[in-house]
Amino acid sequence: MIEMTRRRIDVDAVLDSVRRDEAGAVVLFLGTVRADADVAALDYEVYVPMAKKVLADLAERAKAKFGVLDLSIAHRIGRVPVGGDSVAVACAAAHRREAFEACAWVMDEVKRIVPIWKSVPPRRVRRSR
Amino acid sequence: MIEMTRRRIDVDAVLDSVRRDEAGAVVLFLGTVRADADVAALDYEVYVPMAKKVLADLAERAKAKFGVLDLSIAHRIGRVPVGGDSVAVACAAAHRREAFEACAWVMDEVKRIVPIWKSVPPRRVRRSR
Amino acid sequence: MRLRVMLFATYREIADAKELAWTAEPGTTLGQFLDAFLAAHPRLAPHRGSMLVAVNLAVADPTAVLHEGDEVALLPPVSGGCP
Amino acid sequence: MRLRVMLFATYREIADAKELAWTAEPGTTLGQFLDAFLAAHPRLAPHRGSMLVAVNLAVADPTAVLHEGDEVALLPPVSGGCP
Repeated sequence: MIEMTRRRIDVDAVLDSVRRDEAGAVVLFLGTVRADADVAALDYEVYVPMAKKVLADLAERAKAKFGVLDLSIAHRIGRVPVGGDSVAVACAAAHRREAFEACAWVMDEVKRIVPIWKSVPPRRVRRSR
Repeated sequence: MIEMTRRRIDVDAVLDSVRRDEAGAVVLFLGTVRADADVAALDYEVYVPMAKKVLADLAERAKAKFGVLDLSIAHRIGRVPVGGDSVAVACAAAHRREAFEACAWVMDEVKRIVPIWKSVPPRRVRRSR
Repeated sequence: MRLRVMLFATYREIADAKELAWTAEPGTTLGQFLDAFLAAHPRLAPHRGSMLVAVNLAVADPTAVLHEGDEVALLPPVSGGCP
Repeated sequence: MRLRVMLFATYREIADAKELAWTAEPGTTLGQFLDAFLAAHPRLAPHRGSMLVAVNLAVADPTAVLHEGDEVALLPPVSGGCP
């Protein structure tokens, strides 16, 4: 499952999409918007058709490289408040080592090659009267 | 959150128990009962008071060792069917690397030092007639 | 031939446009297109070194020959995922 | 003094009991208790090498001195978590 969404990421759906009876391990990574100084939210801009293509290719390469059973990636588009999930990567494998490795590798690649850009939304200027 | 439970592990509750505004990464590990030959379920026997104590200590050591924000562990007791979650470890951290490392380390330790034993339940003998 | 030029993030802000139409001679390469396009948008030119360019959703080399209707995307360094 | 002896997994099956009462002289060490207990349950004796022993929920050394009411647990090699 590869999903780019303007709505809240459905973590259970992402997990369920990789579950298999042959799996002994499922690893989920959630990237969450951190409360850094002056950050109340982040905006994610996505080149959607290319991002979907690159992520689908990334999932296939991860399956081949680490021998994992299935791998899903969901990424938010638009504004995500502090504490919200911006990205979810779930991976199922027969054993835990390859599930951890595939999940970590995919996140490194997401940050490296997927056409997604984040920015801190400008603060609204409050006018005094 | 340290939990030993006879019921289905509530994965959302485990995740929510570690979420923090200061976190940029949450890693979840699920150990699932794999459909190996002749396995329809696994039985988990637990020395409950000692397991709780060892897991609580493990969570504290992981927080200190990897500098992660919070870490929760839930483990099933009793029979878990193929596809079911036997253990969940969730970890929140400012950055993803320490979240992955802490989660993987905790699972290694769970298998090494926590008084839990799994066994394949005996098959019921079917009588003809 | 006509091309669609897609701009994202800082490039979109600099050019103040998400998408621009561009006309080039048949047989133009991606490199030749970029020379002309950045000459017409000089505020984007300083970013050429860190710019990734995709044609029809795939990263392409400057030697790639463009075709009628191609979607050329100018991509700033990406920054998806977690903070 | 009285001790509670807890047995798990394969040890529980071998001894056919989850919990046994045991009486020992005050001042008995964990090592001395084990010598006596395994002599009384010879089918458990071959497992002594891989047996972990906990007193009151913490792994203890054979030199530890036992006290009235202590909970002594004989633990086979653990195998929790995923398959």
